Amino acid sequence: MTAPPEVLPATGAGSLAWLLFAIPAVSALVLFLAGKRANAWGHVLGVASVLASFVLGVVIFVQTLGVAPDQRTTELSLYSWISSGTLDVDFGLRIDPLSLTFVLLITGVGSLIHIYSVGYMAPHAGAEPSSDSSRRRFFAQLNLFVAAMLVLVLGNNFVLLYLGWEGVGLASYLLIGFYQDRPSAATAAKKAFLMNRVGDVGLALAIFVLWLNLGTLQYTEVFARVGELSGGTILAITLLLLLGACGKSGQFPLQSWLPDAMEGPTPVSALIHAATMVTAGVYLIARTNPIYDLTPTGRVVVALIGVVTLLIGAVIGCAYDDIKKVLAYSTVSQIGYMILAVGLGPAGYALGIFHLLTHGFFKAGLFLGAGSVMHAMNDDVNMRNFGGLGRRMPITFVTFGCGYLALIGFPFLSGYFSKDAIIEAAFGQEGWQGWVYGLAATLAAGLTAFYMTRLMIMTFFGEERWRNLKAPDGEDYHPHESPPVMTGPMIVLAIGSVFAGFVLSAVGLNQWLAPSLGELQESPAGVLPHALVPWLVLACSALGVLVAYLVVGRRPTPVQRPEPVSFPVRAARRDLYANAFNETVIERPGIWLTRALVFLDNRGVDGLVNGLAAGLGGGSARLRRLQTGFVRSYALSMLGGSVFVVAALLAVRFA
Amino acid sequence: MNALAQVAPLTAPPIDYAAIAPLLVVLGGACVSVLFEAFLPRHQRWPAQVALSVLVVAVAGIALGVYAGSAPVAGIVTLASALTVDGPTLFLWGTLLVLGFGSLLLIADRSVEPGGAFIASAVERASVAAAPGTTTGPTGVDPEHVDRSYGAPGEAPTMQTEVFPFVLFALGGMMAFVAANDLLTMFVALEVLSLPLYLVCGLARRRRLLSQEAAVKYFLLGAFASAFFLYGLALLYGYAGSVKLVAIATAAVGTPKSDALLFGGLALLVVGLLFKGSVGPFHTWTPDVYQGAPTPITAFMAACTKVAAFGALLRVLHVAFGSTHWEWRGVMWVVAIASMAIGAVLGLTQTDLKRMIAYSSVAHAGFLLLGVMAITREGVSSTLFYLLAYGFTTLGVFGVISLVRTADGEATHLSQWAGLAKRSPILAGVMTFLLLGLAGIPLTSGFTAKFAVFSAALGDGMAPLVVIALVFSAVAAFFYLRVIVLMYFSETPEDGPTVTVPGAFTTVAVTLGVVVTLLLGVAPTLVLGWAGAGGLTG
Amino acid sequence: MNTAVMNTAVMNTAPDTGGNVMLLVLLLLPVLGALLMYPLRTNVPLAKAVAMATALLEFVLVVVTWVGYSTDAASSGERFQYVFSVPWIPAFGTHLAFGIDGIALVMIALTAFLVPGLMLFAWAEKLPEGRTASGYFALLLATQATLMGVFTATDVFLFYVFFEAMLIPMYFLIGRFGGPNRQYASVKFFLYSLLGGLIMLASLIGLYVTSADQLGAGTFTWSDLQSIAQSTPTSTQIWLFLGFFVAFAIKAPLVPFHTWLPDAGAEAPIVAAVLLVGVLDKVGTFGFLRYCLPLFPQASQVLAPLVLVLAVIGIIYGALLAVGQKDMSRFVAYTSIAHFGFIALGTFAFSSQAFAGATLYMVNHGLSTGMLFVMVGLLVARGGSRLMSDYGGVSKLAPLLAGCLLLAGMSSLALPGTNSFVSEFLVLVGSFPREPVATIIATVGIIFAALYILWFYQQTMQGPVRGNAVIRALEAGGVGGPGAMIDPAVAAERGSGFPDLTKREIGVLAPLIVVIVVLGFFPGPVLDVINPSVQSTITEVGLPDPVPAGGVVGGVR
Amino acid sequence: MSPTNYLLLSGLLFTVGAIGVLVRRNAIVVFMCIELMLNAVNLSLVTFARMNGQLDGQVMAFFVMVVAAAEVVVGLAIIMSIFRTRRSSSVDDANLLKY
Repeated sequence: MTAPPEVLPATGAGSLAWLLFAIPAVSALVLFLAGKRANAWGHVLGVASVLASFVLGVVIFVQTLGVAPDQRTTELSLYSWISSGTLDVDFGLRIDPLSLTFVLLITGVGSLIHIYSVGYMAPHAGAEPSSDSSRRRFFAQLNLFVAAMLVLVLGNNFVLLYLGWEGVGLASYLLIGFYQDRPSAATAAKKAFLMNRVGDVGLALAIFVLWLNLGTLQYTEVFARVGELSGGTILAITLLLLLGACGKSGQFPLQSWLPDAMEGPTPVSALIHAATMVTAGVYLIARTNPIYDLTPTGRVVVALIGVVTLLIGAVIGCAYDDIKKVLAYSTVSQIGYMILAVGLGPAGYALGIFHLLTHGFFKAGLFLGAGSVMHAMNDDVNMRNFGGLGRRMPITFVTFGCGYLALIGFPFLSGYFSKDAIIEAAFGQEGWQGWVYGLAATLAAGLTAFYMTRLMIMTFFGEERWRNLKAPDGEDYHPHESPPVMTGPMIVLAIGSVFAGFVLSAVGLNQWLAPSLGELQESPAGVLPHALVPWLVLACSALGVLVAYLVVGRRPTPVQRPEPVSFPVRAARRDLYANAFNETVIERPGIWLTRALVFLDNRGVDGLVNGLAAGLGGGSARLRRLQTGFVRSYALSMLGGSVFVVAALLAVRFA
Repeated sequence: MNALAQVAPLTAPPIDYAAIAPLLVVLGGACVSVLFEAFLPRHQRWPAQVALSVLVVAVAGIALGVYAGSAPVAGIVTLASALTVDGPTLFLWGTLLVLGFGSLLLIADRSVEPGGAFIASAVERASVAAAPGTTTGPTGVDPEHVDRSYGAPGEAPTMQTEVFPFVLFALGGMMAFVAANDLLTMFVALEVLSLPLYLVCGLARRRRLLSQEAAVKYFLLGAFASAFFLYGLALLYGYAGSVKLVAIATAAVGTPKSDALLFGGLALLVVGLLFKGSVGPFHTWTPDVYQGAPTPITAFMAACTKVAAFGALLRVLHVAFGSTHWEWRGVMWVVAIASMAIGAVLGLTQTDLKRMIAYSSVAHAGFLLLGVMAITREGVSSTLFYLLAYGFTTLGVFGVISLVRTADGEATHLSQWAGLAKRSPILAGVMTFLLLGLAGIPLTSGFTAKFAVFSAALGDGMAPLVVIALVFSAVAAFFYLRVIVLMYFSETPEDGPTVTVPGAFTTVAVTLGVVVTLLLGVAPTLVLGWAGAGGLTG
Repeated sequence: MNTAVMNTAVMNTAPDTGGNVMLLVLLLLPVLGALLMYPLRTNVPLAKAVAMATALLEFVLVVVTWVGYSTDAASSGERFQYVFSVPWIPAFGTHLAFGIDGIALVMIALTAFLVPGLMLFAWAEKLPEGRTASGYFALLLATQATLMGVFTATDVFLFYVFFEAMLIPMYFLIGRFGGPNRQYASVKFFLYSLLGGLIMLASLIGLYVTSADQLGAGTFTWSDLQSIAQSTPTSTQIWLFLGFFVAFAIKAPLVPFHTWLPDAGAEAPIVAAVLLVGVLDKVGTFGFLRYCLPLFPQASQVLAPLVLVLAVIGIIYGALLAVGQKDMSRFVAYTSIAHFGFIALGTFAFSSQAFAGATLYMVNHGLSTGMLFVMVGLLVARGGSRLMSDYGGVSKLAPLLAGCLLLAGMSSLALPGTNSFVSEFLVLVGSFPREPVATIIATVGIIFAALYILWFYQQTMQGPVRGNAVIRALEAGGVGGPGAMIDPAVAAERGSGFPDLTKREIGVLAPLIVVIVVLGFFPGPVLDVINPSVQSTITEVGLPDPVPAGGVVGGVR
Repeated sequence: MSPTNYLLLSGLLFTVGAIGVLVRRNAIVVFMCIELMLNAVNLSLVTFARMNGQLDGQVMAFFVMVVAAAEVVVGLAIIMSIFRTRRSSSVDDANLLKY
């Protein structure tokens, strides 16, 4: 690999990079603090702040493009954050192609989703806009998320990464639980936070190991010296980092929070749980590529996690009727692809980021489309109640369709470029790895085509099943197209879904990212020739579409979920028993343990204390009966004492 | 003639009058007090006795102060080597005089209990009950009793004033006790201090039965204990051929006689002293007598008797048995632990305040033993300091107890103290402070004293005992805390006791107790200096 | 007798000439304020005003002290600043000696910062029958005074005196102003702490005797005792250490000495609970750092595994028990037990980061737990019940309150960006080099921290409006209907059954929130003060910092 | 006869007195038993004086007698006073103060 690029101090617009996250952060603060007064204009500020960040990001991007590739990595040290002994954690930013890519994705897609949310979160008809503070609250939390996410990608050391990492976790928690009075939302939020914390432990421990061995946590210094470490240590670090990535990105075995996170408002699902936050794990591994480069074993584990996850996501996605959950499992699966890609090492880092970007477009578009559908359908998410909506909401239909095609890898749409590249690289591996990675990825591509086609058919085609049904809130369904403030962003994202793949590969994303990720190494011809792979994937996807059409499209969809069903479907409907596993192995014993400990503490530890006191008291109550009031018994005790003293003294003397 | 000439001329032993002046003043005052009792008209006795007592104590105090200013550090032995006047003696005398003064104030106060807390006998009580304040003796009552009753017509009833000579004699006995240089003097002093105490215990105006019972118990057990003391004396005499403390110490180093005499004698002697100091398991009289005796007398006993008993114990163990402490220390460990355990544990469930303080006194006796057992200068000085600190705190506590009353007399049952803080915040505050002092919380004398004693003990290699003592301190703290909880955190009962406005005497005594408790906690340097000035002379 | 010469002559290494009286003023000012409460007991508004003025003045003085504290001097080896010393009891070798290092400075700053806010909180509190606010405020000021003393004393004897003395005002605060079970809780608190203190007294005396052996005369001056620490035999050190340790472990508290805390924390009035858990218990961990480690360095190292085991158990055990609690105050108390585990871990990991982290943790825990207790208090003031199940869906009724509660919770679970993260990170990163296993377990503890905080938040704040207390309060309509136990002041101000925060309550919370967030991003000023003193402690322990500037390249130990 | 025998007798008398205190109920008899103990001591003192070839012990015995006489005076007074109230001289009847 090439020598790490020289790190220069940030200049020009780069020195204002702190504004990137400061603007949304201040906006969030204002929205939180201003209270009811800001109800009327809160959303405007929220959108404006993210747009401002986006503009600044573009300016910095353009400035960076203007310099030579080896001078594109800059740092901006703001102040010393945590300093003690030899530990000195800088509050410093690293502006390089990788972070700038993320900045643009976050603020770009973020801006669109903010705009969309203005419509989506608008107070219900009849409500006084200034009295409903939920939209203001929403924008405050969304701004907080953007700020935290930007800190995550811009930080120049692991601790700042951790700050952003947990910061987005908080924002995610708040937004998943946005509908606070829904118990399921609260539970989902809590679950997300907890499973993320499991990952955070990994990240934290990785930081500790790095600190112990290298005495620094700055990316530049760590990457420069990581080669001095022993192989075992490096493997430990990579696995711990991977644990962190699994938590944040919903990878096996920590994937089960992500579908539940769909309890949040749909723009949140689009921004946080599809486009940006959940890809932080990919970012983490890509960012620490100098470490992963040193440990093939670590990379194999990463890739295997990706493979397992992408299969799990694809399989479960086939079974759900909830439109957002299908998309959520699709996200799990697609991130599995990215993790697989970065697990391939130098042959895949850039591909992972590439897929991350295209996925950001089409998955955000899909979620916004789903949100538009829900908006039209009284917030219902059950696809069995939909049907034939394509005619009712044409813009949504078209934009959603673009995203759909991009996702299943329709030729020359963005997914085609990014996903196929990953599958190609996977087949490019040697030996069993090539077969396992490649075949799994191909199989999942087919499954993806199946479930997405199923989703399209159930939602936009076929009979209008909703006509004979009541919505969950008791009203009739009145599907309608969404307002322009919502369709606008959807159109933009649809355009992105269509063209992003082509454009990004044409302009040379790989070269752009090279200063951060190293040169992309073309994978050698592995177990399958490169030329063969696209055809194989295409065939597999087409098969998926066909099966979906045969299974779902050619016969009416029952409104009631069919029961009983075969074991694979049952298993998929129950998330392949991931939740059941968590419940049986962790939750129930945990509750039992807690109760047992409470009992132990009250009766055992405290019981000992109280028992000692009670024992003293009881002993006292008994012993005082010896004070009988009879003078002769007193004399006896005195005599006894005297005999003891005499006997003891003589015994001591003569013994 | 010739024969007469051959008899050596009698040379009276030299007496250092200046040194023993305080003792002489007190004993002389006691004699004068008896004369007052015999010859003064009834209604003049109270003021005269009070004035005399205060005067005696004051003069004795001045004499002590004057002598202490120029006393040789090494101490002197005088009166045919019957008495030793050394640093500890002077300190103990001072302590006894001041505590005695405080107790006399409590005894003399007539405002709390109309007519004072003392009366001579049950029959008189009956006559009072039959005709309070009548001008002439009612029919059917022996005229003699009427004559000895309560003062002139129309006057407030006067109190029984025999108590003053008794207390003065007891005080004199105590002073001789702590200064005694031989066991015989010690025995005589023991009786001089004990006999008046037995009597005054039975003089309570109210709850006569309890009071008399206390007197009987105290007397019988006290006499029993002095028999032990005396037998110990005899054995030691047999061992050493002398009852002088120094002679015993010398004999213990090298004598052909059987050590059985030495240790048997030591054991019995110590038992007699431990009894007086209410050390467990020889404490059995303490709760009953503390409860039954009139409260001012209890205060006197608790404060002064403890000083005297431990002063004597200190002298015996250090001077006569200092060289054999390896033999007796183990046994004393057991006794100390037993005493602390009995006091702390049994105190937990007491329901009568005076009884509770009695058990507290037993526990404190255990703590004091730690200091006594340390055969070092710190051992002596810390014990002396502890005695002073404890005496004042206890004096204050009993002073407060005497103020909380129902129509039936003192309200000593704990339940009657519930919610006292609401009705009388100052009194509750004073009591709380004193109780915290007994518990040994810092910034009270109790803490300084405990610290001194325990550091002396630890310095002499008794670390485990110190830890045990501290644990029992914590246990004992519970019952002090119980009183505080009752006073502050509980609701007042309907028919709760009232708090009497204390008369000047009681006020002074309680204030003395509080101020000394505070001062010795905050700035004990001066007193520590006195306590450490000069060791025991033997 | 005037010729008395004590054979225990006094060591004269401590300056006996007085010195800077600032700390003395800090100590005496609250005492004065507390005493003033007595004559003002009939004029409650004036008494409150005077108490508040005293607390504010104290805060200003502490700020002045902070400004005057020189980190340069501390870095160059000046162990204490603002030194004041006069002999107290020469016979015992004690001095009235005061002085602060960075660690003590941040603790007194925390105390002075919290007290005015707590007074504001207690301003309109409904007190039990027959109790007056002047007594309440007097006890608060008295507690503050003893805390000032305990942190600034540089004479071990004097420290002990304050250590015990601080029990008394707290005892009365709990016993007189506490909840239904206050008698039991206060007595338990007092006796438990007293027992610990007395065991420490044994060690204290032992230390004195040891110093007399080594120096020829007993002393309690901290620096003298520290100077002989390395030459004291390890076996002696162990015994002495254990005495101190038991006292501090009870105070801190570490499992298994913790059971008094849930009772005391739950039954104490909120302000007392904040002071108790937020500051007073820190005396235990402060004691570890100031007394156990420097005075018994070898023993500390020998026994560190024992403490670490207790610390780690505490982290997990406290967290799991917190999850199982039904009473909100007990819940907060158990979370504190878990946090104290972190502090103990950092303290016995012997690295500058861990020490600094532990110290900062003491401050941060005071702030975050203090705020959590205040939030519980605000809930109880509205609902009149401490049971978690009596509340539900409060965020719907009082979003501001819910938000503050969440922030307090986030600070408690050490979310980055809040104050606690910095300290928890420092503790863990500093402990890892020497104690990897304990650190890993402790790090797992952060999952549990999230669990109990979010569980609590979900129970009380999220979901539909429910719970007996909330429903009853709503039905009562805020005007004190039958059975309503709502703080009348709260109800009157808003007229709603379950009102959101009032202006006064915002006034209580705002400073806490600001400090919690600001210290999350800018801990520098506090760390700058702490670091030099931590370095001194490292030197006194005599172990090198485990991670040199370049790290320990080569792999995990 | 060996002086040791006197000492043994003295010890015996002392023990008899002590046991008497324990077993007898009448206050006067209890008191007499205590006097017996004192006189046992006197016997010891005199014997030791003889053994040591001194007079001191015999002088001490006189001291003890005087003290004992004083004790009798006080003791009888107390016992009389409680007898007058209670009309009983049994020590077991005085049993109000206990526990």
